[in-house]
Amino acid sequence: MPEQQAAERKLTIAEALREGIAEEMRRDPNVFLIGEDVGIPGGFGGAFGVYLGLPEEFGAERIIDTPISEKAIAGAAIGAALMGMRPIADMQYSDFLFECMDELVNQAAKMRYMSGGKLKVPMVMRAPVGATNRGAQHGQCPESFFIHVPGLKVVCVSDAYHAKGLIKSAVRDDNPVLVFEHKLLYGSKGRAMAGGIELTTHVPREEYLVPIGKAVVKRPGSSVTVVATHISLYRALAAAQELAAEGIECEVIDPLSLVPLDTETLWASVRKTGRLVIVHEDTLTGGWGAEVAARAADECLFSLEAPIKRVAAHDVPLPVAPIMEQTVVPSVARIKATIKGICQ
Amino acid sequence: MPEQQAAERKLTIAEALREGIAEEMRRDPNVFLIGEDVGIPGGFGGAFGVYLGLPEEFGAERIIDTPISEKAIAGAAIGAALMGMRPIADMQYSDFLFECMDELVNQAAKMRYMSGGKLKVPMVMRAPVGATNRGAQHGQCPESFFIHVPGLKVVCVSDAYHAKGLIKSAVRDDNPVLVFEHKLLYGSKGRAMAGGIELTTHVPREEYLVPIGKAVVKRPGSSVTVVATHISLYRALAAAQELAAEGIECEVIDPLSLVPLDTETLWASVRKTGRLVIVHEDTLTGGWGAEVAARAADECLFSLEAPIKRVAAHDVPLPVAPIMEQTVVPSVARIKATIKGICQ
Amino acid sequence: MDYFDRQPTDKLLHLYCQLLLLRLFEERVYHVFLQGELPGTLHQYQGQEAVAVGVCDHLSHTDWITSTHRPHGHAIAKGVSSRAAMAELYGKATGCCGGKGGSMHLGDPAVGMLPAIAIVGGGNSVVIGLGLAFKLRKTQQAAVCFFGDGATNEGAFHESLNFAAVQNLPIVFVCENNLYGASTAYHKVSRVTDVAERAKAYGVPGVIVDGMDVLAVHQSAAEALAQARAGNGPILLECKTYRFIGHSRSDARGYRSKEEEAEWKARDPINTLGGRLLGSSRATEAQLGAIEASVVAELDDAVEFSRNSPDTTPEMALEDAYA
Amino acid sequence: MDYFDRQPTDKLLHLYCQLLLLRLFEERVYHVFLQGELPGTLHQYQGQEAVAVGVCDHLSHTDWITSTHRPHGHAIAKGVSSRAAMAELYGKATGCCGGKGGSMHLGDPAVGMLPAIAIVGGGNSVVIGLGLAFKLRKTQQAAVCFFGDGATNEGAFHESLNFAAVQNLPIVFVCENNLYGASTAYHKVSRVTDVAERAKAYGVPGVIVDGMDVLAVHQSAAEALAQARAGNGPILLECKTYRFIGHSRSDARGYRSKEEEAEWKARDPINTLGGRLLGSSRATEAQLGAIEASVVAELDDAVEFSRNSPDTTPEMALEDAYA
Ligand SMILES: Cc1ncc(C[n+]2csc(CCOP(=O)(O)OP(=O)(O)O)c2C)c(N)n1
Ligand SMILES: Cc1ncc(C[n+]2csc(CCOP(=O)(O)OP(=O)(O)O)c2C)c(N)n1
Ligand SMILES: [Mg+2]
Ligand SMILES: [Mg+2]
Repeated sequence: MPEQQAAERKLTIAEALREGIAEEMRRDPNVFLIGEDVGIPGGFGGAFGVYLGLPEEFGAERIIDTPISEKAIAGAAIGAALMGMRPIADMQYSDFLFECMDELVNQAAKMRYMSGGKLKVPMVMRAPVGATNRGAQHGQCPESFFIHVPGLKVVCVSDAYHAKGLIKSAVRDDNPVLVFEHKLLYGSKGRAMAGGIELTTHVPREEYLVPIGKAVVKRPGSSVTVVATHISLYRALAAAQELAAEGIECEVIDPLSLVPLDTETLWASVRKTGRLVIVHEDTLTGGWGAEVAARAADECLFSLEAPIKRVAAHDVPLPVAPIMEQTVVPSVARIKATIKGICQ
Repeated sequence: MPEQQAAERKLTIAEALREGIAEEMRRDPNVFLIGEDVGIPGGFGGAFGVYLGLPEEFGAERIIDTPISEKAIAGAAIGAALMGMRPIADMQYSDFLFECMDELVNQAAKMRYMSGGKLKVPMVMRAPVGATNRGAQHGQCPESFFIHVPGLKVVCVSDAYHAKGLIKSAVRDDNPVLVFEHKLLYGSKGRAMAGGIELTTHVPREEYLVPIGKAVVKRPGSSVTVVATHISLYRALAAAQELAAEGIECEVIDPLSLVPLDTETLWASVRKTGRLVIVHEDTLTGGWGAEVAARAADECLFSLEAPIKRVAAHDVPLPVAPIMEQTVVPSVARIKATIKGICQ
Repeated sequence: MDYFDRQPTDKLLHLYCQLLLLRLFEERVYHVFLQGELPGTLHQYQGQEAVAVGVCDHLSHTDWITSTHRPHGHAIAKGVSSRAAMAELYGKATGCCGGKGGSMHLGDPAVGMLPAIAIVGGGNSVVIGLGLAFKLRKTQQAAVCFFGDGATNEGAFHESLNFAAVQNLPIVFVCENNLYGASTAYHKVSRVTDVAERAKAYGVPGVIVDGMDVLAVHQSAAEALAQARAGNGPILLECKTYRFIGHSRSDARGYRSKEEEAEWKARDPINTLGGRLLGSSRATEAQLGAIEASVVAELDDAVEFSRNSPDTTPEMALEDAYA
Repeated sequence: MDYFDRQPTDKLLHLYCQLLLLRLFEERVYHVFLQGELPGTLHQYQGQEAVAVGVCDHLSHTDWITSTHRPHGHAIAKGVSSRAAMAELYGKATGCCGGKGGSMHLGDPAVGMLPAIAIVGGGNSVVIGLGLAFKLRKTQQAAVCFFGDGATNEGAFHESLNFAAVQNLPIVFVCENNLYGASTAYHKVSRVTDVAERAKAYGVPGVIVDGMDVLAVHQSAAEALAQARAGNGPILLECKTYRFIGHSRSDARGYRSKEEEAEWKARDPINTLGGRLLGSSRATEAQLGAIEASVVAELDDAVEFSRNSPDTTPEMALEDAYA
């Protein structure tokens, strides 16, 4: 009805992130942005336009454009965080995180521990993921590498409401937090490329935070628990929709954060459904789905009535040709078939 | 008896690797060594002396000393391999692999695929792992990061016989192979530091290869399957020894290679024992044990009579103080307690 | 008698033809991209043709090059057929990378070009291995690393040039300084204006070249390659150039002025060479027109070939991760 | 009147005392290490004391330094107490890092020193963030990055110095060129002999300093820090120095000649300053002897303190991964 319509305030993930970052920068002078092409006048506002408008408000001092030097970007963020600043570092594509892996794994994640707890590293690293026909070096979902690094937190955002609440929580977190966002969900590319997914959600005007470490049940169901992130979440929901017609009720959960992982919410669902499927666009072997499956096989093995299934990108680099790319990443059809396979 | 004694030829892992590398360098002029401090006259023969004597035989042209430039070391190996050479690259400590992560993940692993199968990258990267009271940046076991990289093979050596056969197979493999070796098992530091493990095994004079992708059963047993690598393998064997006295028969398996993983051997054992414990010194969350557990929970769930357990380094960076370090890495006691926990 | 005058006419016409081929290839690609025939995105080469053409004219198929996210020009100049290159952009199985590489990974081992590396600085890391292999095998092969001004701020640029220097590798590092890395002007990310200045830090010669003049590039590249092949180690050529188009297909270029663009476009390498050919009566309008016609025909054929080429199959996607 | 003459006597005696403290600390550490009292390994500082002492004398606890795998000297010079440093080497809970860092990660935020970073070049990456924070907050703080000649071949050296330059950060990059990176002589891994030469690539001043003369270091550091604090951006100080001992505790030093070692030992920074103090009658044998006695007493106390300190507990190992 019209009233509700009026109350509704639909934003894309890009807009929600921008708003969340702006709010935190207004709130805390220690927050600043640093990365490549983030603030250049007449430029892009970051590789996906998330920062458009921010330089005008905050100036070049707090929106820092860097050389193409990922080690320097990470090092600058780590060092500034150690001094009590709250940097938000930007990687244009998450594929480039490998260029500052030492800084993230050996420095950011370990500095506090090596100091005997005397220091902290309150930094955020934003990194876009996802296959968009750009090939092997511009489409990876490398979040699983980082769940293997004690000292780091790993967040995956999949809609505008949670994106804003999570980026704000990440900025306020006293640990290094990597925030992974899927390129097809920003909303900048439009629904078509995202396969018709509705890319905006209601974002309240009022300030709010979304806690890091709490999962959300996106669709309740009794037959099988499906854990998915990013665009795979929407494909899982689409599969769930179709399967409902066949009498299979999927409980679809968005973990929102991989480290820490909300096993309480996950296992409650698995104990109810007796079945678990994990879906991610990151590759299969050694992907975060393995960790979820391993913990389920330890912590709720006897609730399982079927093998734990993982639907992930196949273990190959990403090809450019759409036909091949669609084969590699999890599709609605593959998710659906896998779920049916364990629900007969 | 004396004859057998005579036939016996005990080598340490360091000696076995040296012999295997020397044999391959004699056999194939395309094989060369590259790394930091590997061939300097009067130097160390590599961080752990593995190359001592090789420069005298092969000369500075084939034992290439580099600047402290891990990206250059990896890049040089990748490029040379693309031209048909068979480089053996050396990382002094596996902790430094993060300095050439882009070259390994985005170049070495993907170059063949990006070329549509026209190229191959036959290179070896040797990397010592393991906690030895050197702290957070000189004791990691990062092998799990690399099982998550399609295009790479990952080998873990735990005794001289397999070390020699595997390094030779790695050199002849047409793919990039990472070979992880545990510092306490080289034999150079002596048994004491390795906790009294016998560090030499018989290595035949005759040429032989050990296939990459085939696991070995180190101790047969019927109660529980224990999969372990490196020094954790020996700790698992010690635990098995003690548990035998209590009537628990552990089948201890050394996978030897993590990619490819010999699930045939593993599942045959799990189907027999109904129980699975994975032990590694790499940290728990996102470690390779998760992948083994996840695949077991998919491929032989209904054979499992107990939760799948992982005994791994706790999810913290490595501390220097021995008391703390021993707490973090898997101990015989922790392995034993975990196994007992699921065998009652 | 200057370098132009010393060149035989057929050489000059060949260079002109190559420049035109690179330019019209990119224009055709952009055209079909806008028609929605190509997947992904594009980083194009218009304006920088003199660099790829001037350098690659000295290379045989046994010499190797590495390229970047902006590889179309390098690929064509190195000898990748316009059919194989175009089909790759179409994501067809007949493409030079079987549809797996696409625009950012264009390349073909058959002509001595690695799949282009789209990680800025990535080619700098890998190229030293090519040079090392040539050195160890004592061949006369040389390797050329093409990279941009932006890449000079990556650690890979530093480690690679230093390694090549201490190992005396037969590598020519060709920096295409087009003034910008994406939207970022080089002067904002480096206190030194000339990339060539940085070569001194490695005891390597750094040469500044007019990257809009194919003959200037041709001459400098000849000398640099001779040095490299002679075993004197690497050389850094800094080619001052400019991309006439946006960084990638969606770039409004608000970070640079129309005046600046006009100045550089006035130095279009194709017009420059064409003008000299006509001015010196080395060629007639008719000859140049005939060259253009042949190039257009080649591109018509390349597009037709690509459109009619078989698509890739799902099975193909799962091949080639391992040898 | 030269720099030595211009210094008040108490300043000179303080520097002498510091040099001696660093030297005797390392000798004591080596002694107890050989007795099996310390876990892990050691990378020691004997011979290079003039660098840490000459630089750190200008720094307050609000100025920050980053260090390397060879941090003992930097830590003591920056003001980490010999008790806290020694206890850390013993792996005791009372150590400056609670027993978690150990020799390669010695440091203490309380005195403005990050845990040392044992990844070669790692400090170079992180230090720019310290300088950036100081710049953004408009304080007068400065950051100093200590690193070795070997680190100058890491990508981090390049990205960091360039970033600091374009951002005008208040950082002094102090390269301790002790001729070797582990067993590798610098001339084998760089065509340029002086690291300072590399500063030019970033438009940064590169200054060569006699790293065996604490007053030479003291003077150059004063000027460099003044420049940095004044907002003129980073400076690279190359201190030519030498480690009198092996790279790590198990190094027979077969890669360098006894003659070379003798030459450098003849330039021992402690003897040099001691000699000038006596020669200029600024101090008597008795005074210097008293200083040595006080240092020895401090170290006796540090060892006693460490031996008697409580061990760490298993529980502690699981703390501090996250805030
Ligand atoms: C390691 C890395 N960082 C960032 C990017 C994103 N990116 C792609 S091209 C580009 C600009 C490159 O500038 P330059 O090297 O001058 O080449 P040009 O585009 O001008 O040809 C950037 C930042 C990347 N591909 N790789
Ligand atoms: C990234 C990295 N590569 C290699 C090493 C192993 N390593 C430790 S110290 C050292 C030599 C360092 O030489 P230099 O920078 O000159 O410092 P110095 O030891 O002379 O003080 C090496 C190679 C390391 N710790 N980190
Ligand atoms: Mg450029
Ligand atoms: Mg040194």
